[in-house]
Amino acid sequence: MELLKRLSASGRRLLLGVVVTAFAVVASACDTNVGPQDYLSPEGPVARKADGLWDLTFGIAVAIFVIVEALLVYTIIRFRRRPGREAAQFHGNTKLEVILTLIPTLILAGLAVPTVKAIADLSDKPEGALNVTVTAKQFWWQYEYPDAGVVTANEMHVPTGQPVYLTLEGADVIHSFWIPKLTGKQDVVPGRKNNMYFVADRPGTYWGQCTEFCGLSHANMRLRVIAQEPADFEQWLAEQQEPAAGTVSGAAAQGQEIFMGTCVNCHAIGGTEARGTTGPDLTHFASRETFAGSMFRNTPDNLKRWIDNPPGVKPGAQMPDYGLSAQEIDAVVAFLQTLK
Amino acid sequence: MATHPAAVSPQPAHEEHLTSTGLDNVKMAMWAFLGSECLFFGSFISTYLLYRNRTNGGPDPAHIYDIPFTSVSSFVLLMSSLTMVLALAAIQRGDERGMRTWLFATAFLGMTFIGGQIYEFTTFYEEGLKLTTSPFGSSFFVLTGFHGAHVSVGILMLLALVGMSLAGRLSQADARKVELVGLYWHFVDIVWIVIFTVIYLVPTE
Amino acid sequence: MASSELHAPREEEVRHEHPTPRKYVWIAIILAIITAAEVAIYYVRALEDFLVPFLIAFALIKFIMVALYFMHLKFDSKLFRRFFVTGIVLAFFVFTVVLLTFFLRPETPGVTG
Amino acid sequence: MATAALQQPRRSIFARPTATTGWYSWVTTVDHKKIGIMYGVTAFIFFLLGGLEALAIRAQLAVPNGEVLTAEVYNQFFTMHGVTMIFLVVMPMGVAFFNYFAPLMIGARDVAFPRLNALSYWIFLFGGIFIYSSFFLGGAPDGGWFGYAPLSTQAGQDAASGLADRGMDFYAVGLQFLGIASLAGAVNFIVTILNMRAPGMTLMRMPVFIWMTLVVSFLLLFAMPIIAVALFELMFDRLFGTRFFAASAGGDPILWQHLFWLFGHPEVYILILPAMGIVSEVLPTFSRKPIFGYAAVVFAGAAIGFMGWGVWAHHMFAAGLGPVANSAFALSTMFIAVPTGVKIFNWIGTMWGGSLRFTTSMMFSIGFIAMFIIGGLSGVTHAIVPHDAQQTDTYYVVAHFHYVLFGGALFGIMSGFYYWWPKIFGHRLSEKIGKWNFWLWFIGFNLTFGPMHIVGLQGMPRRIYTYPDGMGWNVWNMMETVGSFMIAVATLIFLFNVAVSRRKGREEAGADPWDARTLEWSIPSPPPEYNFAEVPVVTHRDEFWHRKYFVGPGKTVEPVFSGGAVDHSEHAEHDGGHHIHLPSPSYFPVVAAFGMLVSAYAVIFALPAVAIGILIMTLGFFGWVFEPGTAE
Ligand code: HEA
Ligand code: HEA
Ligand code: HEC
Ligand code: CUA
Ligand SMILES: [Cu+2]
Repeated sequence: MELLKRLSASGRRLLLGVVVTAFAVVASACDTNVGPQDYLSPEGPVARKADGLWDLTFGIAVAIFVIVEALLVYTIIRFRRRPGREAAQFHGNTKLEVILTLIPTLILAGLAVPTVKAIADLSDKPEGALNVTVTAKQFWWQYEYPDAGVVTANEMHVPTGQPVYLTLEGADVIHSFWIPKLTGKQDVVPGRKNNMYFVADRPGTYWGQCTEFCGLSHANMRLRVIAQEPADFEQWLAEQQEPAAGTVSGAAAQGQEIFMGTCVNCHAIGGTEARGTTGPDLTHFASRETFAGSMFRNTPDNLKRWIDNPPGVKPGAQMPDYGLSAQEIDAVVAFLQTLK
Repeated sequence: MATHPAAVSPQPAHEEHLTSTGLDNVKMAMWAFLGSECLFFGSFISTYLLYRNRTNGGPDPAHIYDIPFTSVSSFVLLMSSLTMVLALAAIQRGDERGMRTWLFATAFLGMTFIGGQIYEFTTFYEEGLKLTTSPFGSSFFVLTGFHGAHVSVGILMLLALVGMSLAGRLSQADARKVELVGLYWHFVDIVWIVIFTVIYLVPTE
Repeated sequence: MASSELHAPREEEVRHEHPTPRKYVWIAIILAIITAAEVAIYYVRALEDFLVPFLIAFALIKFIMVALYFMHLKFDSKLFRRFFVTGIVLAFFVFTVVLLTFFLRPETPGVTG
Repeated sequence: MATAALQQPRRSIFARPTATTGWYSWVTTVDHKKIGIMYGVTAFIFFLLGGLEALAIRAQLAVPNGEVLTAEVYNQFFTMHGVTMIFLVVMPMGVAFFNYFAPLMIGARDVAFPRLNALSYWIFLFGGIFIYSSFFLGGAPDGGWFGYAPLSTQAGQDAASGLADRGMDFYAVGLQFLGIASLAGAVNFIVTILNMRAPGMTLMRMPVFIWMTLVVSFLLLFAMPIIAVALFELMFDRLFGTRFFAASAGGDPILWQHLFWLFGHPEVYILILPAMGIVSEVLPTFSRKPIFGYAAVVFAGAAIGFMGWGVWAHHMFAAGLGPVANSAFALSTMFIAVPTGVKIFNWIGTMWGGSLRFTTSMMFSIGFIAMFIIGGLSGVTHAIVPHDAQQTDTYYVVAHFHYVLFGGALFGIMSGFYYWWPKIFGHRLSEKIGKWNFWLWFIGFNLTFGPMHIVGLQGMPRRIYTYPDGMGWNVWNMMETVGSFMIAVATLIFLFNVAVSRRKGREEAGADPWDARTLEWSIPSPPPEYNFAEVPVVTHRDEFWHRKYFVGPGKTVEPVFSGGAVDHSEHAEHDGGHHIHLPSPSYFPVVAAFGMLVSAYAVIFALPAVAIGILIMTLGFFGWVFEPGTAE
């Protein structure tokens, strides 16, 4: 309190201005702090288009912010009460008011043009796209490559340079598909089909996650897009088209038996009688880096913990705990690891 | 602006005669409420319009509606507006008996309408259209059900008026009360005019 | 609500003569005829193409007649009419837009579209 | 009441209660001032609850992989935080101010329907208690404050679905409840403002705050029925198995979104306009100037109200409505910045050339302008659809709405507290403590919500109970948490101020401590029960100021020496309000509201028991209609 009192009146008001502007500066500087989901550093033309609009809008917003706040700060400093000064009694100034209405109108009209144009551009279906059907379920993603007959989960492989055209279908509740560096969000709505597309410029792993609140593990419904050179992508696709590796032996065989007894109800493994569709397709499970909504790295330990008690490690997970013994779990995991 | 009329009396004991607009408080409230109700029924009607073709394999509008039957009950409700307004005219003349008769007639027509609705609902249920059958079923029953609930509330108010009148508590000076109930009643009728046309008559594909 | 409207109160207070019961009955007869016409054209095959516009027009006429005469909007304060019309127009506007977003939705809504 | 006290009330079952002090008088009161205070106190208690939930949220998110809350509890907390702050704090706070000051500012003795007013309050209170009781009855709502179907309809059937069994039932029924209270209040205020004005108080002489109340009331009038329908459909889906939002049977979840936001966007203006009204009263008083461009401010308020009806789908840009719809809503959304800008500029114009006194109230109002600009501008950036597809459902949006809701609505409300406290309680709040309150609040606020812009742009989604390390979000989240606890301290300081100013200090305020401009300051503080011993006759906008001053030749302000200015203390003694007719207290509002509460529980737990609730309600209304007009 003493400190505040000692600050002169204008000093205090200045402080106000400083705090406020500081945030604008920090906000504009934040581009430099790039995280894996930072959408101010786009890696593809779709995200870049949005980003270009952002730069424009943000620039205008900062300009308006600085001008109006400066005017405010100037006003409160200049017209603070001082002995002998009387308030001027006026009721308005029509001309000024009209001008101050027109200026924002014009600015916004200016902003509207590129916005509408970008909306129109982005709504065209791209030529020569790779089709992928995305189905969102609590709390994981299924990707189907209809032209190749491949189904996988959580990690989407795409070729670089080629547009990827997604058809989004919801199964239970609304989810939203998002890969910040490649494209904005599109909701996945049960009973509807939505579409979106994106292009990845360079190979790499892009992070994303579900952004429509969908229940307990909404936070854990993450995803990865793995962009590969077209040749690598073709190779991956070809591998995925193969059925799962043939016969297994040892612990894995026991695991397979358990699997075919219980897990078949929900999971599919290509080339076997496992055709469940409730859970992710596990045909080439071992080739994935992450699992369960990209929540866990695909390591034996994580897998064991998962199978031991799915809802325990992932709240609300729609896969029950089957009460398998540690030995049985080891066996199942050994089996899963053969699914290259 | 000129001095306000209410300035004459410093103590507005019966403020309804001394309001700023000269309009009756309760009547203004009623009209505001009816404005609000437009959005209420608007929401249900548009829900219905969205869903009328979504039958989920159950009965569809074209086959389940019984137009002659509903036409008759619509007509009954329409005529209840006439009896309502005649009740008001009666009390404004000071004819309490006439008012009671017309009020009762209005309530009776209203009950006939509700009876028809109950019959309609039962028939639909028997024909396989239930609240849970399809979005069409849900939106149909809930829309017409809420309308029916409004009619029922109206009937209660009408009967209450009749009761008050019989107890000697509703004289010519209280005509306003009849007018208010009337406004509500006519509104409910108006809503049915829309429902009858848009829901029953306009064909679906 | 223009202020002038609200501030010419005394004139509003002057009760305009309400219609007579005779007039009410006439209106009811007209309403009944329109209703009959509505149902009739519903069954006339020849008019199929015009059915919807006709129905809407009829309903509108009925609606307006009840509001104007039975609810006395014709004789009552403009303010009341405004409350009511605002509600109707607003409802009509917003729900038309809502329904359009459903019925005019493109096959393949684009990335952000 | 005075009359009643003189005569021995005759006892009948419908006799009206007469107590004017003690708890009973609060339960049966129909005095708009008491009801206003009850609204304010109740809403503030809910603010503490909503704030505690926020603190828990912040504690959980302070560090990655936080372990303070489980996912279940987190989801309940953020949902209840949003529901509380919107429906149980900011809305009723607005109503509290309307209640207390609308009649005073238009020179009326009460609202048009005093008992309806009491009914609104009780329904609101019971509705709040009802929703909060869910914490003890199987879990609070946890589907987010906008309860998107089908997540919100899914519960009760599947434990793994992620929803507590009954939570969203409480949401659907509870909000319905609160909606009825709001609707009744809206009708009441519309009639009060249009019909109960003192002689000469034309519409264009009404204080801006009254205008904003009127606009808000109309918004409520037309918005509440829409959410009512949405909630009915949700409730029926959950309780009776209707198919409104069941995609598997052909229902469309997007319908819920339309209905919700058709209400929801007007709602956000319902939240902000009262604060804008408060600011429009505070600034002229402490600038010693009339408001700049009165007509424009009023018109802008009405324009915001109108335009607010054409923008709802900007909450659904990612839902897949199609490019045409998205473009149209982008445009309408952008242009709503124009009338809002008019207000901002006119407020600055009001201060321009003034002689500004930086009381705590004034500082909160200035803080409002400064912060609202930030929130408003981020709102406009949301309208850029292709980029909103990036922003939506991230903390960038959370930042936007806290800047407008906290930086806007709550700053305005705090300003109103400091401004009108002396009128309500007869003594000021300490200015010294007030400054601490303001600065801590201001800094804490920016520390909490400023970084949310950044973390949002870095891709942090909202409504996540946990996040992994290494996303670049850690620093900002820690800052936010620190900031939120600073706000908590500032809130405690406010409470301390209330306590201290009440006990000691007690700077007697007098009728007009701020040398203010509007009618409520022309009567004693706290105002007598009948408000105005003599109904004022209004000849000017800023009537009270014109009774005190006139603008002399050379544009100087001169005090009025005779006539106009009233000597307030005597004025009250003058006739002691003895033969002023006031509405008598009544217990039927609380009875009717209680009946509704019973039905609400019955709907969820024992459907047939609804009949009991309706019976109580009917008895309440029956008594309401038949009780005598006064206590005699
Ligand atoms: C008090 C409440 C309040 C207010 C006043 C506003 C005001 C505005 N809001 Fe906000 N909004 C919310 C509360 C509010 N909002 C909430 C709660 C949500 C989230 C709901 C949820 O998802 O949970 C939300 C979400 C939200 C979205 C959806 C974001 C998303 O989910 O993706 C959008 C999109 O367009 C939006 C836009 C706007 C705009 C354009 C304004 C405008 O009215 C702002 C206008 C003001 C200014 C622009 C500043 C002053 C003007 C000038 C200084 C003039 C010059 C300016 C220019 C030329 C630009 N808001
Ligand atoms: C007016 C509205 C309002 C207000 C004032 C606030 C205030 C605050 N909000 Fe609020 N918030 C919303 C409206 C509001 N919020 C809404 C609508 C949502 C969206 C919900 C949803 O997604 O569904 C939201 C969501 C939301 C989130 C996002 C949650 C998520 O998406 O996962 C966060 C996260 O930090 C947050 C934080 C805060 C904080 C720290 C405050 C602080 O400012 C709170 C400050 C108050 C206090 C700290 C209280 C002080 C209490 C004490 C001092 C204790 C004393 C106690 C006793 C004596 C009993 N809010
Ligand atoms: C009731 C259906 C069901 C049964 C039975 C079931 N699962 Fe699952 N499983 C799921 C669901 C649903 C998921 C996705 C959970 C999530 O990510 O939230 C899943 C995920 C998995 C995953 C991670 C897949 C990925 O790529 O993300 C593995 C591995 C797995 N299950 C193995 C098993 C094994 C082994 C068994 C048998 C012991 C089994 N499941 C039985 C439903 C089931
Ligand atoms: Cu799926 Cu959130
Ligand atoms: Cu909005």
